[in-house]
Amino acid sequence: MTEIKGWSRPDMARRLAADIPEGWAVNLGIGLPTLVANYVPLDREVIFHSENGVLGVGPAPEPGAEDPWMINAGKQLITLRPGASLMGQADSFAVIRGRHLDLAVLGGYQVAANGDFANWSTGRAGEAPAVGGAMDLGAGAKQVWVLMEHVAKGGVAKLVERCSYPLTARGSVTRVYTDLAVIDITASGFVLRECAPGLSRADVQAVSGAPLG
Amino acid sequence: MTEIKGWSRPDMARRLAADIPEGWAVNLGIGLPTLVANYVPLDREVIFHSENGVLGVGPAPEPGAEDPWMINAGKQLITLRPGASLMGQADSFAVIRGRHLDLAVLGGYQVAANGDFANWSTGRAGEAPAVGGAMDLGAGAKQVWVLMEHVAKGGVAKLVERCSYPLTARGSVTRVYTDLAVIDITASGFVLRECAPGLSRADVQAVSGAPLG
Amino acid sequence: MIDKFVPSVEAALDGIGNGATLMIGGFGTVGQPDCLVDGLIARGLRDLVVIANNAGGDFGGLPKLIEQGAIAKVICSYPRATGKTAFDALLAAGKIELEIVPQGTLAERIRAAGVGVPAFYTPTAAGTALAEGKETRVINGREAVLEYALAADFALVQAWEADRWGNLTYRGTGRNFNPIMAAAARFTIATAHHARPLGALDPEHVMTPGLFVQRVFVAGSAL
Amino acid sequence: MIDKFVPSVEAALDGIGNGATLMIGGFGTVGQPDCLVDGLIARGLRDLVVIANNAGGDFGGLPKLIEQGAIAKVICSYPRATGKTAFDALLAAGKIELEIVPQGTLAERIRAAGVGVPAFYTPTAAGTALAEGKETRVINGREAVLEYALAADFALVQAWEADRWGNLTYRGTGRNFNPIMAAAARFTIATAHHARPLGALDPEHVMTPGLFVQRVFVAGSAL
Repeated sequence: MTEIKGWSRPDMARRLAADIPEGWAVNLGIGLPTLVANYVPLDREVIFHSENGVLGVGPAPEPGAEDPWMINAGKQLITLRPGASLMGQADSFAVIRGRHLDLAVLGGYQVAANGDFANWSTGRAGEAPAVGGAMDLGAGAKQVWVLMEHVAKGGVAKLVERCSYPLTARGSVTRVYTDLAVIDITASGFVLRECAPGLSRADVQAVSGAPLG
Repeated sequence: MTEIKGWSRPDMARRLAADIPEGWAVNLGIGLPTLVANYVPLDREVIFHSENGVLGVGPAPEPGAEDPWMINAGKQLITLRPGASLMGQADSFAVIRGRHLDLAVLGGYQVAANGDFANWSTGRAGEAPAVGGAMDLGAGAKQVWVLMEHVAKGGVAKLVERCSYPLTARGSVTRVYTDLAVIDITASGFVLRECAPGLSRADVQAVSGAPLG
Repeated sequence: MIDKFVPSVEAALDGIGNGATLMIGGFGTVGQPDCLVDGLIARGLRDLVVIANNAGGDFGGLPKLIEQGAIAKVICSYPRATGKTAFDALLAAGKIELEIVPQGTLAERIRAAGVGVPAFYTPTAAGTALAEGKETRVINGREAVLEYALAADFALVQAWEADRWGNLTYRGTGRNFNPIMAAAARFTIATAHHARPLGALDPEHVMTPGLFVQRVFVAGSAL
Repeated sequence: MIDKFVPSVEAALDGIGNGATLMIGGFGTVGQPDCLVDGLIARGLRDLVVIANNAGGDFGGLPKLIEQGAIAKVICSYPRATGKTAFDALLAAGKIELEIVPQGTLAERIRAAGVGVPAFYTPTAAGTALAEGKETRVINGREAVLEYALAADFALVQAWEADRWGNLTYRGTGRNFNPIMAAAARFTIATAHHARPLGALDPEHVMTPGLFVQRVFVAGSAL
């Protein structure tokens, strides 16, 4: 298999960010999804939610202006933007579980053609499983977009017919953004919407574990 | 039957108020129970709860100092005492239903020897039933004391073996204060603790619908 | 730019049609969205289902809406009022349906809809007429009644302050049902006494995040 | 006079014994009752059940309590931490029990205990390994899992301000699990950064009413 090269991690986040309309309330998962906020300009008003109790997360604080009481779910220091509100855990998860979020952007180990996804446990023994808010976001957000590398280390496909890892939620994912492509999940399975520059449909299909319509 | 005369309504409220220890959180029902607050001195710190969202109800406002935004569950204007807090309905009923109230003082149509009580509906057709927070208080407060006239109009007993009116809650009432007596409810039924001045056990028993131990 | 302010009651209520299920905030005279209810009366609607704590009372526009025949069903905890009301007459004539719910169960069912809990158990009303026909289960030795989430097409709520994102604060005992109704309805319309610039409300003290609010009309009352 | 202030951590923790179920507030480094957890370590307890969002993390005293062997069982959503922790080793050796609960379900189960809801349904985790063996029911076409209220003997919470009635405020993202834990435990012990005279806290902005709090120790941190 020839090594194929697509979007960088910042480019992946930028590509996804471009699709978030003004006015949406969006939760960004820990890790790569958190980068998405960097590519949504402040004048496009998107309300970022952090499940530890923030609606309206702003940019990272300037050096010297950090407030140790203000962190996001990834334990990073944050600022609030004008219009922000703070709340406790029950209310913060009410936002998620009450279907008030327009979008959750989550990382993934596997995404299946039926919209199932797995991102919380490899199922390996001896490793403490850690779910955090992933299952709440998976079941609660109006839409779930997964942002992940297209292929796992060792060349194993992450877009699959059915997940083999323990599920996070069933049938929730509507779109996947990878380093190689943008793929919708429809009633008939994966549908390839866009390839990274220089890649063909065949290139992307070759490293996917299920047909791309 | 000779007319017997016991405590006045203010005296009933005063008698009950004497038994509320400092530090208790207490909900006073609409009507006669509301009078109880008048007989708890402010320096005995009792935290009065009103189910529309107040902990720490203070005395009625002085004329000219009324705040139309501050009412109790009986829709009367109130003040807050220092230490008070305001909350919405879900949180206010969390106080009740989560068993955080030491006491609810409620009016009653009937109280039964097994602690059942009825205070929300006469069951008569053509009258809209209105439960308000009575069932929540009946099921949720750590103790329920009923404050009511001993005998209904027409001489019908209100202390009964089993309630004939639709129940508010089962087995909740631990004490009854009437114009004639103070009566505990124990595992073996009503137990007379005190008679109004000038009345004998026989006087009170004669107008009760169940044995007073 | 997100801007949920609308210039009139008419614009605020746009889209509410016959047969809609509406939540109306307030307890007694406090925290009721009076101008919005008055606007509803002007729309001349039919077959509404109304979820509110009170129904028959002599405060606010709800009794007028009932009198008008706009309401097919009321879900409330306390429909009784001093004196005979239009509600009593319609109820006696079988022209309005009443679902009576204990106030705390009403609050918790409304909250449940807003937080994605489809059903829950409560000891309140167990063994009473209001639990008749309902599923029950003994949990930790105590009988509890299964109650379902109560959602609505629209919520009409009254706030003290609002900003253009729809963040709200309430005043005094005016909070009551308003925050849980705002979260429980698919479309929430708020009236507020004061408009504030974005960022003026303390993030610690926002009581309803704008996410739960779709439109805000600033009534500009004197209070 | 109601006065819930106590002069020391020792006095605050008095009565917590072996085998107690404890809730510990906090998310990440924020809103953790550090001085109370340190006090627990000094007590040298055994067989504790701890309910907290995190377990293995490298912040606060909880990992030290785990290392000490004081804890028989952890109920949490996120025990994983960077690097190998004492928790991982004890778990692998079968010396500590882990109940993993989705964070929102954890929050809602804790809230449920405080508000008198013995059990509720949630779509979260339906069809996943975390719902295995749990009762489910389809409500409005969606599978939901039955979850039970999660109570505790004691809650240790961290507040920003407190008065002698035990009324509390929180700061920033330090609110997190603290208010729901305060309500869910049979006995709640708070540490606060600032003592305020009774009446100094705005009744609109009290976040935990004193009713839910039994003792307050003012840590007097610099922050």
